[in-house]
Amino acid sequence: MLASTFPSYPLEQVALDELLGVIRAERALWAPHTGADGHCRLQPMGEGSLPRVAITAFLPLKKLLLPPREEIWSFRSGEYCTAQVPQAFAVVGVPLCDLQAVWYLDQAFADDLPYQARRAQALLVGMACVPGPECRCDGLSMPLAGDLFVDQERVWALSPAGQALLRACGCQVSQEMPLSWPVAVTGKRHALTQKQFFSTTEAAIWTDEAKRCLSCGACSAVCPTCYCFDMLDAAALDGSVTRHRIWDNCFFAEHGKVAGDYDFRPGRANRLRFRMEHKRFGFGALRGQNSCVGCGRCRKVCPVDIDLDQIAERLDGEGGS
Amino acid sequence: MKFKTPIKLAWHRFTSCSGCQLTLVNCEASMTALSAVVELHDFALVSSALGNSEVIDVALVEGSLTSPSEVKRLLALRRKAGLLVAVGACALTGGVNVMVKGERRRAMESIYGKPGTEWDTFPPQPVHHFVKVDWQIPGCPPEQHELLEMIAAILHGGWPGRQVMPVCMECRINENRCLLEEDHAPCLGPITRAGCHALCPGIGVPCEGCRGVVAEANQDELCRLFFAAGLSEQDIRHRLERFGEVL
Amino acid sequence: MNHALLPIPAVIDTIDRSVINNHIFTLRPEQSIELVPGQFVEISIPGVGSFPVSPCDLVREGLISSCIRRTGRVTEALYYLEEGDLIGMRGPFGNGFPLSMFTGQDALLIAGGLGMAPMRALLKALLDNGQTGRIILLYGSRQPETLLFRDELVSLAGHSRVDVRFSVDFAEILPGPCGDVLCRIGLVTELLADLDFNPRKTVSAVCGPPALYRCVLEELALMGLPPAKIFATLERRMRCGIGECCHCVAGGRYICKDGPVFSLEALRGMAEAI
Amino acid sequence: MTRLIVDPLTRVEGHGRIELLLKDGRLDDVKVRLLDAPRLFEALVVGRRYDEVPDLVCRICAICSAVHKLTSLQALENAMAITVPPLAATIRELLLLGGHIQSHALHLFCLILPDLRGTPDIVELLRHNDPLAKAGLDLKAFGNRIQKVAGGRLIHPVNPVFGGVAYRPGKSDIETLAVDLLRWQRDWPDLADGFLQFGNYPDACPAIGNAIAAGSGGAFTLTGDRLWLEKDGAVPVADYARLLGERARLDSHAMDAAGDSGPFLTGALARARLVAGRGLPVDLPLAGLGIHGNNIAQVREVDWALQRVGHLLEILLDDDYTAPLQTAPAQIGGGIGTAVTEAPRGLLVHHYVVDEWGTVVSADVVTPTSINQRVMATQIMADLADEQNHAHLMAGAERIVRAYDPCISCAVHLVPVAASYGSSMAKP
Ligand SMILES: Cc1cc2nc3c(=O)[nH]c(=O)nc-3n(C[C@H](O)[C@H](O)[C@H](O)COP(=O)(O)OP(=O)(O)OC[C@H]3O[C@@H](n4cnc5c(N)ncnc54)[C@H](O)[C@@H]3O)c2cc1C
Ligand code: SF4
Ligand code: SF4
Ligand code: SF4
Repeated sequence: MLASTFPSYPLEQVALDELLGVIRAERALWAPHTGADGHCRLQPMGEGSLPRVAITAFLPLKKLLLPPREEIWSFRSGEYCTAQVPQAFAVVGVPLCDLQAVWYLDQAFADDLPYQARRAQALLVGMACVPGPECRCDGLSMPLAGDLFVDQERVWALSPAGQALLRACGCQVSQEMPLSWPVAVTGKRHALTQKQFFSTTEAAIWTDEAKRCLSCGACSAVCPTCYCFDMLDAAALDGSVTRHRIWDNCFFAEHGKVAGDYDFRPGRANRLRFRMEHKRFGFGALRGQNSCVGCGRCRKVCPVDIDLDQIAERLDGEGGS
Repeated sequence: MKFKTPIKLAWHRFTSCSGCQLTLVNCEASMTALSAVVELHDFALVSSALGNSEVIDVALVEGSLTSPSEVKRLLALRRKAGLLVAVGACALTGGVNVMVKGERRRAMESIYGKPGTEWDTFPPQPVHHFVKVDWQIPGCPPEQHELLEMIAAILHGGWPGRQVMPVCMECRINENRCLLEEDHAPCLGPITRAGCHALCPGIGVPCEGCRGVVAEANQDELCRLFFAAGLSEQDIRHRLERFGEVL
Repeated sequence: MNHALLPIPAVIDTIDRSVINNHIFTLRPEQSIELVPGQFVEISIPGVGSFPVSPCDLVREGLISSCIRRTGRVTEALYYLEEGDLIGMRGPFGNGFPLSMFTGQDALLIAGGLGMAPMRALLKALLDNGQTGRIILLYGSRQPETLLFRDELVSLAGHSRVDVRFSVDFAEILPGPCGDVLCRIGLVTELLADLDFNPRKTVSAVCGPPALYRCVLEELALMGLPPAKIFATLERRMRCGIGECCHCVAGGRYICKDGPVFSLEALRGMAEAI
Repeated sequence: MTRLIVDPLTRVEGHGRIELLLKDGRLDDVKVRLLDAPRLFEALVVGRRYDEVPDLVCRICAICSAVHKLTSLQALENAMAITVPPLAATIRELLLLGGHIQSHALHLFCLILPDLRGTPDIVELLRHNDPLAKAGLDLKAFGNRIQKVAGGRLIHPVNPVFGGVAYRPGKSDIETLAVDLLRWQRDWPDLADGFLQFGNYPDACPAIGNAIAAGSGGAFTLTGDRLWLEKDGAVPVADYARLLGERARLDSHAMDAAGDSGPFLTGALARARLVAGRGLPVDLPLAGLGIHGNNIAQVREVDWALQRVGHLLEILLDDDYTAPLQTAPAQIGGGIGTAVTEAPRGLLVHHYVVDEWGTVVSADVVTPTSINQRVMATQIMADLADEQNHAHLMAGAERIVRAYDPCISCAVHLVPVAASYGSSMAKP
C-alpha cells in the first residue's frame, strides 16, 4: 500500500448525492452503464445516484477527449474557423487505469489546442474498481490525472478543481496526514526491456501472430492510449468544408504509405510490432514511457486472441537466441 | 477538372437494380442544394432531359456490363464525359449478378426458353474492364454521404479523401457488440471496406461485405474462424463470393 | 499554444509551369510564415485534403515557393487551381537543416529527383550567408527533361565556390549546353567516385527518394565523413505536423517534429527510417 | 408506314421503349418493350441456402427491395411452415408501408409532377422553389425514415431475416416517427389537394384490364392468401401460375402474363377498384377512371398508409420488450412456398421449391410490371387512337406508360423452372 498525500474526506462527511448535484448543476454527466447485452459503455447519465464502483467501459475516456470524429475547423467564404468550444462535462466512475491513460494522452497532446480545449472542460471522478480476469494494471497505483476519487470509505481530491467541489459541498477540514491509498494494481504484466524488444526484430513470433491478425484494428480502437489519427475534409454542396480528425489505426494498409505507394511498414507482422513498440515504449517525447495501462480491453476484443503480454513473455524467452 | 457550375451531371445505368441512383434520389434533404449546383443531363429515372449535351462534366455509372449494346453506350459516354465515376458493387466488381454459374446461354434458356438464347449477352463485367474509371464509390447500396461529398469535392476541383479501413473499426467506434467474437456469426466486417458506419452489425446483422474487400485483407484467417464456427466450405464460399470477387 | 491544426488562408501568387508535373507554386499566406530550409508547411485544398511540402526557396517578402509534383489526389487538385485562388497553409513544422554546422565547412549536397526542391532552398541559404567554403552539388534525375532548376543551376556553376554536377538515369542525347556542368548517364552515386573533397572538413546533406538514402548515406560514411555530419531529410505521410498522429513515426521518433532532417548518426538508431 | 420510337422511357424505373406504328397517319400498332438486361436471378438462387436467397433477390430492384425481401422471406417461411412472431410481423408491415409512402411520393412528386408543371425534372422545379415539389420530397423522406427505422438499411433492408426480424427499432426512433406522423396526418390533405388540383390529366378511356390484387378478403391489406379478380372472383395464391400464365416473349425481356382471365391490370388503381369499401378511402367514381387515375389512387392510398402507420407505431410504442423477434425453424426441411404482396406498383409473387437440406432448387418471381405489360400497349392504342400529332403521340404514350408506375428492373426477372428439379409448377 502506498501512502497518499491527496487530501481526503471520510464518506460520512460527504453526501455523495449533494456532490452529484453540484456537479450536475454545471456539467453534462457521463457514467459507465451496463446495457442489456452485458457490455458497459460510457453514456450520458440520466437521473439517479452516483455509481459506486468503476467499470471498464467498451471505449475508454478518449471517446470524449479525442472523439472518433471531431471537427477541427470549417471553411466558409474564404475563412478558416475553429470549431466551437465544447461544453463542460463530467465523467464519474472512471477506473484508475483510465485515469492513468488520460495522463498519457495529456502528455501526447500537450500542444494540441482542440484536445486541450476539451480536456479543460472535463471533470473526472475516479472510483475504485473490482479487477477482472483481463486486467493487468501495473506500476503506479496513484492516479496521475483526475479530479476526485471515490472508494468505499473516502472521497479524495486529486486536483484543485476537485478540492473546490468538495468545499462547495461544505467539507471544510481536509485530512492532511498521509493515508494509505486504497487501490492496489494487479501487477500481472510481463515486463519487457527495450533491449529485449529490439533484439527480437526478426523473431518468428511476429510472423506467427501476424498470420492470425485480421488487421481489424479493434485492439487499438478500444485502447485508451492509442491515438493515431487521420484528417479528412468533408465538403458540402453549399461550398463549405469541414475538416475532421478521425481515429486511424496502425494496422491499416495505408498507415505507413507515402507518395508513390511506397510503404515503410509493409505487412501485418511489422504493424503488430509497431503497435507493441508504441504500447511498451512510447513515441517522441514519451519515448521510454510505457503506455499500456493494463486495462485489458485489447485482449478482450481481439477476435483471434492476440495478447501483447503473451507476446512479451515469448519475446523474453526468445530474446537471447 | 474544374468545372463551371452548374456542373453537367449524367447518370447512366447498365445492368443493375437502380439502387445506386435511388440512393442519390433519396437524398431528399440535399436535393434543393443539389439543384443549385448540378444540371441533370442523362438521368432517365428522374429526368426527361436526355442526350441534349455534347459534353458531360461528370458521368456516374451504375451497373455491370452484360451486352455489346451496353458497351457501346458506355464507350460513347466515356468519350463525352470529363470524369467518369463507377458507383456501386455492380459497377465495381459485377455485383451479385456475377454469381450466376455455368454457361450463360444455358442459364438464359432455362429462364426465357428459346427466345433467351437469341439475346446477345455475356457474363456481367465491371465498368473498368472497358473504360478508364476516375473514381469509385463502393456499396450495395452505396452511402448517400459518399455521393454528396464527392459531388461537393468536385466543385472544389478534387476528389474527397477517405480512409481505407475495415468495417470492424467503425463497429468498435460505435461500441457494438461483436457478432463474430460473441455469436461466432459469419460477419465479414474484418475484411470489408468501411464507410457505412457498420450499419448492419449495428442492428445485429452480420456484415455481408457489400462494400467490397479492404486492402490487404486476411481472408484466410477469417475463413478459418468461420470454419471453426461450424460453417461448411460451401457456406463460406457463398458468403464470400457475394461481393468479394472470389469466384 | 497556438492552433497548429488551423490553416491560414493563402493566395496562389504565381505558378511556374516550365517543368511538366513539377510546377512551382508561389504562395502568399495571409500572415507570413518563417521557415529555414528543410522545414515544411502543410498545404490545404479545402474539400480535398492537405499534404506536406518543403519550400524550394528562401521565404522572401512573405512569399513561399514550392516545387510540387503532381503525384496523387490532393496535388492533382492543386494543378487545377490558378493564380489568385485561395488555399490554406499551416506551419512551419520540423527542424530544418542545421545551418550553423555548415559554417566554416565545405558542403556536399546530394539531391535525387524532387529532392532538388528542398535542396535548392538550402543551397540558397548557404550562398546567401557566405560562410560555407566550397559547395558541391550532385544532382541526379531520371531524364534530362526533368532536371529541375536547370538553367539556374548551370549559371551557378560559374560561381567560384560552387561545383555542380548532374547525372541522368537515361538519355538519348545528353542535356544541351550545360556550361561548366558535368552530366553523366548513371546513378547520382557514381558522381561521388571521382569527387575530390576533404571528408573531415565537409558537412553533407542528402535529399531524395528512399532508394537514394539506402545507397548514399553509408557510402559517405565510408568515405570518411563523420555520421553526425551527414544529413538526410525524410518523407512520410504527415497528418498533423506536430508529432501526434503517428503516421511518420520511425524508430520511436516523429519525423515531422524531431525531423524531417536527421543525421546519419540518428538514423542508424531508427528502425524503419529508410 | 411510320415508326415512332420513344427510347429510353424517362422518369420510370428501368430501361424500356415504346414503338408506335402509324398507318396513313393513324396509330396502327403499339409495342411496349421492357429492355433491362436480364440478370438471371432465378438461376442465381438455385443451389443456395434458403436463408441466403432473400438477401440476393432483394437486389432485383432497389425501389421494391423491401417488398422483394419480405415476399421471398414469406414464401420461404411458408415453404417451411413458419409463422413469424406478431412483433416481427408488425415491424415488417411498417417497413412495407414506409416503402409504399416513399414509392408513391417518388412517383407522384418526382416523376409525375414535372409533367403537370411542364418541366423535365424535379431538380428544375426545386430550382424554382416549387412548394409542391418540396413538400412531396419531404413526404418521400418520411417514407424513407420509416423504412430506415424498420429495415435497418434503407435500400436492401437487412432487418427482416428468416423467421422474423433481427432487431426491434429503438423507442426513441419510434417516438420520433410518431411525431413526424402527426405532422403528416395534419399536412397531407393539403398536399394531396395540391396534387389533385391539376385538372389537366389527359382525357382517357377507362383503364383497361381485369383488376387483380392480393388480399385475404377482410380489411384492406397489402398481403393475403388469395388473388382477387374484378371479374372471376378469387383464387388461392398457390394457383398464381395457372392464373397468370406467364410466358417469355421475343420482343421484351420481361415475361408476359398471358393467362385466360387477362389481360390484367395491377397497381393502386386495380386495388382501389377491387377493394372499395374495405378500408381504402376511395371516394372516386373508379369505374370510369382512365389509367391516369392510378395517380389519384396512389394519393388515396397514402391516406390509408398514414393511418395504418399510426396504428403500427402505437403497437410498437407500448409493446413489452420481452416479446420474441424470431421464430426458429423447428427443422430445416423441404417444401414449396408461395407468397404474394402488393408492391406499390402492383402484385408481386415469389415462389420457391426447397429441398430437404434447405437448398433452393427452383424459384419463380412474377412482378407487377410484367403483369401490366399487356395492357400498356392496349391502353396506348385506345387512348391515342385519334391523336395524329407525332410529338403529342410520343409524349402521350410515354405518359401512359409512366402512369402505371412501372418498374422495369423488377419486370425483367427470370423464370427458370428447371424441370430437372421436378418443380411442381411448369410454365407454358
Ligand atoms: C517534409 C516533406 C516535404 C515534402 N516536400 C515536397 C516537395 O517539396 N514537393 C513535392 O512535390 N512533394 C513534397 N513532399 C511529398 C508530398 O507531401 C506528397 O507528394 C504528397 O503528399 C502527395 O499527396 P497527394 O494527395 O497528391 O497524393 P495521394 O493521392 O494522397 O497519395 C499518393 C501517395 O501518397 C501517399 N500519401 C497520402 N497522403 C500523404 C501525405 N500527406 N504525405 C505523404 N504521402 C501521402 C498515399 O498513401 C499514396 O501512396 C514532401 C513530403 C514531406 C513529408
Ligand atoms: S494495450 Fe491493451 S491493455 Fe494496454 S492500455 Fe491498450 S487496450 Fe489496455
Ligand atoms: S460485429 Fe463484425 S464488423 Fe463488428 S467488430 Fe465484430 S466482426 Fe467486426
Ligand atoms: S455492414 Fe457490411 S453489408 Fe452492411 S452496409 Fe456495411 S459493408 Fe454493407
